[in-house]
Amino acid sequence: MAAPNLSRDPLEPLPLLEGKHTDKTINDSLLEHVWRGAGKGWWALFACALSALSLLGIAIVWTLYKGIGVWGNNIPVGWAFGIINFVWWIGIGHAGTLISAILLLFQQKWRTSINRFAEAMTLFAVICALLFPLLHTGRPWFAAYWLMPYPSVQRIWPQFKSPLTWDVFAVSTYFTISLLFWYLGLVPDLAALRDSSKSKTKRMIYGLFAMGWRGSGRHWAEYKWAYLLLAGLSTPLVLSVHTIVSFDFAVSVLPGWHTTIFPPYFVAGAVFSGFAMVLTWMLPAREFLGLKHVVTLKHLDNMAKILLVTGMMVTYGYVMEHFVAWYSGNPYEYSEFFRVRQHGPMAPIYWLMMFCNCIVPQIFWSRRARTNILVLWFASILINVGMWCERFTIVITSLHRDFIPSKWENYSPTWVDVSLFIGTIGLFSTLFLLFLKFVPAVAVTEIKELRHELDHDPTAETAGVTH
Amino acid sequence: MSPLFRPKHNTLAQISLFVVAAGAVGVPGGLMLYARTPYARGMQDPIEQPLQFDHRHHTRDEGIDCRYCHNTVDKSPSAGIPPTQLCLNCHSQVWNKSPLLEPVRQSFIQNKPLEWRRVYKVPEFVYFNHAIHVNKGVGCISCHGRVDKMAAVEKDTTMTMGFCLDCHRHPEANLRPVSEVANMDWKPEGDPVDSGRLLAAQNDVHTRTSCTTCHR
Amino acid sequence: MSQVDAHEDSGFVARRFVLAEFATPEALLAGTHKVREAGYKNLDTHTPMPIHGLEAALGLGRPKIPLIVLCGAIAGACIAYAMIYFCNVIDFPINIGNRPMHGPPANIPITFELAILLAGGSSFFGFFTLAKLPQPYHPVFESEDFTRCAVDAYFLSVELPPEGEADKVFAEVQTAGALSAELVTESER
Amino acid sequence: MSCDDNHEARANDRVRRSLPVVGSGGAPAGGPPATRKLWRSIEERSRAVTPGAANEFPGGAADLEGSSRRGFLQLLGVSTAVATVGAACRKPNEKIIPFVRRPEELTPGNPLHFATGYALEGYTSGLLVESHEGHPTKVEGNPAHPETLGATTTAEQALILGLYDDDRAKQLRRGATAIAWPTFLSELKARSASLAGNGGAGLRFLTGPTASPLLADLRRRILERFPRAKFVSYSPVAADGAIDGAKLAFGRPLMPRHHLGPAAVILSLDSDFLNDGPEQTRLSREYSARREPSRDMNRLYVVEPAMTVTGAMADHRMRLRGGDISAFAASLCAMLSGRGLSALGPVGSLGHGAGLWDSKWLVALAADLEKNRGRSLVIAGRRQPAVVHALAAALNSALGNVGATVEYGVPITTDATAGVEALRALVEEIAGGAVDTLVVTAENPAYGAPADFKLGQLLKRVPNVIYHSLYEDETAQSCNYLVPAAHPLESWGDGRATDGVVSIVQPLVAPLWGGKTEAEVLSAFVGDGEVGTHALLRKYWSGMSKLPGNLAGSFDGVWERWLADGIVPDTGASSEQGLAINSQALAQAAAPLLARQAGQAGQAGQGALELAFAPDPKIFDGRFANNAWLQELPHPIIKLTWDNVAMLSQATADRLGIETGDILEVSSRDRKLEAPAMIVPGHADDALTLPLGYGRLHTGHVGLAVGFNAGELRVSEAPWFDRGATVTNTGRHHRLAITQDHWTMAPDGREIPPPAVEAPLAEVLSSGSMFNEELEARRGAQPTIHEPVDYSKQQYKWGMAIDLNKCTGCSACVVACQSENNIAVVGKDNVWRGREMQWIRIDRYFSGPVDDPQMINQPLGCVQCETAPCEYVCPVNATVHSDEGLNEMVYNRCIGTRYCSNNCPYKVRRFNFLDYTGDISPARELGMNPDVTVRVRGVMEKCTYCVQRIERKRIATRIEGRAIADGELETACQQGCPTQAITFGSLNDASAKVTKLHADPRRYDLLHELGTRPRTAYLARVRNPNPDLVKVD
Repeated sequence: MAAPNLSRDPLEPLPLLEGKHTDKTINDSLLEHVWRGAGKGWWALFACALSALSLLGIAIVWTLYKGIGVWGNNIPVGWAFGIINFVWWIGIGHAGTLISAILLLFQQKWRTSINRFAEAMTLFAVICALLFPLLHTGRPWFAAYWLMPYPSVQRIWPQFKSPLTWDVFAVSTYFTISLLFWYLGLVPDLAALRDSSKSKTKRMIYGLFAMGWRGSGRHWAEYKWAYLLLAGLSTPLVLSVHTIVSFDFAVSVLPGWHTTIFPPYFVAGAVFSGFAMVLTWMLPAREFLGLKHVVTLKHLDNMAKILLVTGMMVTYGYVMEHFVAWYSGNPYEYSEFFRVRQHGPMAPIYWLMMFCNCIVPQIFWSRRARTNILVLWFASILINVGMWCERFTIVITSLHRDFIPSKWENYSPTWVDVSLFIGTIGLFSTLFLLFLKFVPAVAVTEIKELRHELDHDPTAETAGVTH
Repeated sequence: MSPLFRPKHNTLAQISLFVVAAGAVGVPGGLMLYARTPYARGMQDPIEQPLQFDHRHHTRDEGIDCRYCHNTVDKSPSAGIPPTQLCLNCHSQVWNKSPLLEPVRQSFIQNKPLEWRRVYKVPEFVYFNHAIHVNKGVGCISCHGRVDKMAAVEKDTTMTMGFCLDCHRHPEANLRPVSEVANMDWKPEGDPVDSGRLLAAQNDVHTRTSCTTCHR
Repeated sequence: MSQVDAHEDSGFVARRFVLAEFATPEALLAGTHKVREAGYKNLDTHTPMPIHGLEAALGLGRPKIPLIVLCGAIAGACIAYAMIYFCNVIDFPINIGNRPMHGPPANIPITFELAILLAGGSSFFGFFTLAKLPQPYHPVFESEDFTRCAVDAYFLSVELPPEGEADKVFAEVQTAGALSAELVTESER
Repeated sequence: MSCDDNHEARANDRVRRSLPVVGSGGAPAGGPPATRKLWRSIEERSRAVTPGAANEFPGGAADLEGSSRRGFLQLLGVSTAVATVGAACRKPNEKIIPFVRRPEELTPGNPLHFATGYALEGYTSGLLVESHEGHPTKVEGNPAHPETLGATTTAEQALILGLYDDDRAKQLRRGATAIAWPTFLSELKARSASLAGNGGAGLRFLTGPTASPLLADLRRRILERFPRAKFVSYSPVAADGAIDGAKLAFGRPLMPRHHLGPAAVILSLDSDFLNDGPEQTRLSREYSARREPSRDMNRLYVVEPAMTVTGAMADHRMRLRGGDISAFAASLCAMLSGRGLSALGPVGSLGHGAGLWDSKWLVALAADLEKNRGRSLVIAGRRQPAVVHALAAALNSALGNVGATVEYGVPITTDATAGVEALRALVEEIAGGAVDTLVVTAENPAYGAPADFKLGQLLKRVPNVIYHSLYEDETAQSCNYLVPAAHPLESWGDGRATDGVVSIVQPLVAPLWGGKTEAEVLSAFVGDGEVGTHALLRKYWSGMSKLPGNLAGSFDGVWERWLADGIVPDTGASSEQGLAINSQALAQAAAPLLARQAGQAGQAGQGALELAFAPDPKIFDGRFANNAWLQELPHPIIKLTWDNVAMLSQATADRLGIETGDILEVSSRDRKLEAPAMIVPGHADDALTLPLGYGRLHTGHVGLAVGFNAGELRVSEAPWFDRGATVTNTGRHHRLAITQDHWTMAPDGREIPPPAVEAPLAEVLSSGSMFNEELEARRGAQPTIHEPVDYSKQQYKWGMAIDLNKCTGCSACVVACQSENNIAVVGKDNVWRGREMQWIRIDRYFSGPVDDPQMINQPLGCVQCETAPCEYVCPVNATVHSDEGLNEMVYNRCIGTRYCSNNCPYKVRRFNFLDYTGDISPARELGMNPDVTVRVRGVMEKCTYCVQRIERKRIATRIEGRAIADGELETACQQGCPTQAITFGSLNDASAKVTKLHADPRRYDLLHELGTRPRTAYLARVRNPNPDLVKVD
């Protein structure tokens, strides 16, 4: 895998697009994996994903049937795996929006090869996340609609000062916008699929979703703006969503939660974990779907750099938390950060988090590491683990030791907790595999556009490198 | 090879879009409206009792005060369903041969209670107290309607939390002299709200809307 | 043309387009300019990707989407804040742990989110409304070649006036550098 | 109308079951129907019973009542449709069932109160029971009763759950065949006829200790008919030592009664008088009454092997193995006679055992006692042998305390003693085959009797064993007749308190499962089996030559007054005057006993352990083993639920390599037992405390196989303390459901303001002291950006004050709250996970060295913060503030995000993680408080200052057009508290007690630094150390 970049002079900038292409070649090469029948590998993965998904089903049914008590939660640990997974998945989702929206605004050309992929990931991650806020309530059947401000016969409304109410709006908005954004970007490609389908039924189906797109110049004129504005809106949205998620904690009085640094630190963490997750999926996809010419080492290199940067932001967050805990002179805070987290029953998780999130990214100072597929892949997985541990530390470690020692309890998860976590990974994988099967993993139209720009603007390459 | 779709599909597409949109708005809206219909609230639906008891006859024709039978209404949370014994206070004298009253006599002789069918029910987490309302001059009619005009009693008010709140926020219109609570024909002189204000002062009415007033 | 006559009986007037294919986006751009200068209205292009400068070539005005989105954003913010204010201050004020009934800072998140939601929504739905999509059928789909429009073909379509002569248009697009051109006619059902 | 059903059946929404009729049970046709009497308030009692007042119950009222009681049958004998919550069901498809004849005193929807009594260990305390439409729902103490003074113990509070226990024995049986009561009676008639032949030579009665005049009378009549029959009283936890001790000291069996009112210095020799024994409720009140920080605050010295509630309250506590306490007492005598207490005579020269304790401590104690002659008290515990009680008696009389802080009277129990020795004779008779018919009314003797008696097997040898019991327990397994007992709340009866005052026990409800009273069983032997207890009782009392209180009027009038008041006036026992210690005799008798003790003490040298058996503070001797409230109640010291453990000291544990949770194999006198260990601060070294009452093999499903049966190691010659045991660590581990794992206030060494504050008296009294300054900083307003809501305009501003100086941690409040608020029981596994439900948590903290620490309790329910952190995080307005500043919890609105609990700094919110109330028996549902919603799964709950009581009282007073007076409204915890540590009232009432306490210099707010403005204030605990013992370092 490392072969190509060894043969190349390391100082020469990596290309955005490998080889010479025409619209046709791009079109066919990128749609190829859709037309190619599902291979053994795909089916194998799909089988695993489905079994994990069924585990999710069982866990959910059991939870609804018996009650939240089948989880490990207790008093004081009122929130546990449910909220950890929620925050973790939401965070993962953010990379997608960031790549497709923010990089678009900054006109980062290298974005185009990976944005479709990332947006899809956002969508699926948010779906996984959405499960938990509802499931973790004691009475989901009421939570489902009492959280909505509708005129009820009881004349009572939601309580708008609660971060959970903010969450409802933030997360649902986030999901809706991501969906619209993703679909809008997909429409021209669906048309392409329609037009290059061999069988009539496929053309029908894709045609249905393409909604009669005919690449009209009048449409493109509005389309470009609609897409750009959605991107422009998603950017503050993605920042606000994780800010609001962080409010769930920051707004409380709990030592370890009650911190002003949370919003930026959560967003950085989100991007960090999100990029890691993109890499975790992109690397194999790139291998097996023959996308190497569009998702080049340059892209991997850039993403590794982003991991390094966000990783250090997160580290800074940790440092500040501890500094403030010490500097504020608040005995509860101090104890939380310097005694409970480091020496308490949950300390191993804390140290694992520190290793994965602060130490691991440092390898990306080396370009060799940045362009070595295996290193990248393992690092990305470690970072996902690390970020999960971060949420564990924030949620559970803070809760299980708070103000009054007489009500300190330990926490241990049950099989349902674990199944729910594995299950959501199954759900995510299932959706992702289906996505890879039925729509192009790369934005065909935009690649065509990119190709033309590259052909006519030799500086574009270097422009692509710098950011 | 002809195009995938024909012109008719355009209209089809538009119609289906409209249906989806209409559904998205209509279904929740419809449910909210339904919840407010008398049907959903079980109103306007006279409930047949096992025994042909006619409130019209007893209250209007005979002029019996509600509190003669529902005699714990002013001292207990519950208004009280009269024991069979009470029926027989009169009916051992009057109509003591009437076949209509056979169930009552049987009940007393066999010591088996009459099983009435419930008309009003508040959920088990709602603690309504008749005594305080009656003692502060809220008339029976305010919640139970013109029982003296019902052959078979029917639910007259929605009994939603909103219904309770309205009165607890602005009780004036439903207040009357304590002596008149059972009076079905009482009408305030002049504007009900103005006279209500006076009565509120007289009866020392302090309605509360704190949750624990009703939920404990 | 017999087809067309048949339609005329039923009072249905079929729209007719001349669909000219160009080799490259640049050719299309130039061609479009030419044909438009020749005084043809109702031009449209069909390309697999957006091409810089086509708006000008087609003589389109400023796009309307931005304005729509702005309205959506403002509406969202107003609705959100008004809703919160109504619920917690006017309709059912409750003492929530001594917090003020109207706490502006607490209202920011929802106000912001709803603004985004409506703005995004109006951008998405606004576009489809303006583009009159979904529109599964359009006369240009009658062309065999048009199946390449989303892949790698660059078309210019010229709608003919009811009595317009197709041949003149063919000549025009030829001179404008089209590779090929064909006449497509709307079918009734 | 809606409410008839709500109020009658809210708690039992699902099903309604028929309640049998009071009085109808066993009352023959024509026999006088049972009439109960409502409890009357004090002022009402003071009214003389005039013919006018008698009209309250007009002529023939009895008949009407008798029949109306039957009304309950109809009222409740109906199943209603399942009440789906809210408007889910469009039309309520339900029946409303009125009375046929409504009882006079009953207003559907309003509760009634009846005075009754409950006998434990033979002594009857006065209770006041609340009843809703014929089902009792709540037990309170009878304020008019001299022993309870309106308060209760945990066991009394838990009676309600015991009454509705679906596991109770329900079927009268011979062997395995069910028989009817009349059948039983006729069989018994035949048998007793044959027994009467030889004067009942083979007839024996094994009863529990009792002071019931009726039972005494029945015994008299039985012995008349069967002159050669014998009665034996036995209780596994009998306090014989006191009576035998008095015998040693004064030459005849006498029973001490203690008075802490005048006591300035109290020495407890292994006596847990604040949480054990028939005097505990009164003594707790008297003790706490003198804990006000002032010059005449009392001082408590405790010498005991394991930390107890009393030890936790001590100003000076010495841990000493149970067997060494006699030596300590003797040395104290020596020390005092050395200081010129000549009255002790030769007793003063018995002292030895020095070296076992810090002599400085002993000196200081002696000095303190000597300084307070006539104002001090030495009190010995039930586990201590006669000699210790004798020495205590000697000390008290020498110190001139007799008559002041302690008085001695003739034992009021029918049998003076009820311990091992009494039982031994019977056991030998049975072994000798001399017993043909054995009637057992004692509490499960096969389980409770010493292991070496093997009573279980022996009973099988007796041809006829008639066992009268609440449960199918261990004893029931080896008896051929089982007579299900009527629960105390189902029974007519009488009994006497320690001061002899008689209470008439009246039933709250007819036996749910046809249980019979002890009197009914005994009366069968004199042919009165059909009469019924009520008739027997009336017959007995009306037959008395001179009615107590020599009242005017008919017996009916007098009787009704007794029932109404809950006590029979002028029945108090007189105390012996002019008692003198026979010092010579005592010294002679004591010497050998002390020597034996010392001999045993010698063995301890070889690392042998002392086993100390103890009645369990929760389930006592095991009779409450099937009571889930008590099983789940955290142990007052070790906070353990659903288990018992072998307690030992840190040092001993280290020496033996044991950690908490390890399963030990304890062997003693070649008997073996496996028990989980727990290290308990302040436990005596080289000793093992084994709580009794657990490890039940036959009882209801709740108590079955919970913990281990310490009784297996308990032998007749050493029923309480036994030396020479050895333990080995099996290496296996037992999961203990402990609700508070940490000992100190800062387990991780954090420097925080201590949650529970205490200080020595001196500091409290000096105004400028550091202590007072610290407290000053922990109350009053905190800076805030929000203008605090002004509650002063409201009619009421509810607030609470909890005096840590009075709280003994007895946990009566916890159970009272559980009963009042329908709090669910969650079971061991859920407690282990940290999901216990009790709304009140009694936080227990140790301070000082682990081997000899001090302990402090802090009851903590919701403190009703004015700026509640829980409220602003709830997304659905399910927890909000009331206009009077209550932190309301609206169960039916809650969706269960648990955010409120996360954000509650006090962690006093409880969550229904599972459907805890789904599987409760229909019978249990009858005992639910209909004024409180039964919470469903997935809902948060917490203390609301008993808002249901507030609202009821508010409505009642508003109808009367007046305000709620201070003290008129009590929360359940406050009402149950024996020491009145909890005060509740309106802070807008300047004259209210709670307002004064909020202004007390000892007042502080928990977590004040968070600015939550809690409505519950705490008053710092004050210790009163002996200046001579205060370490100067």
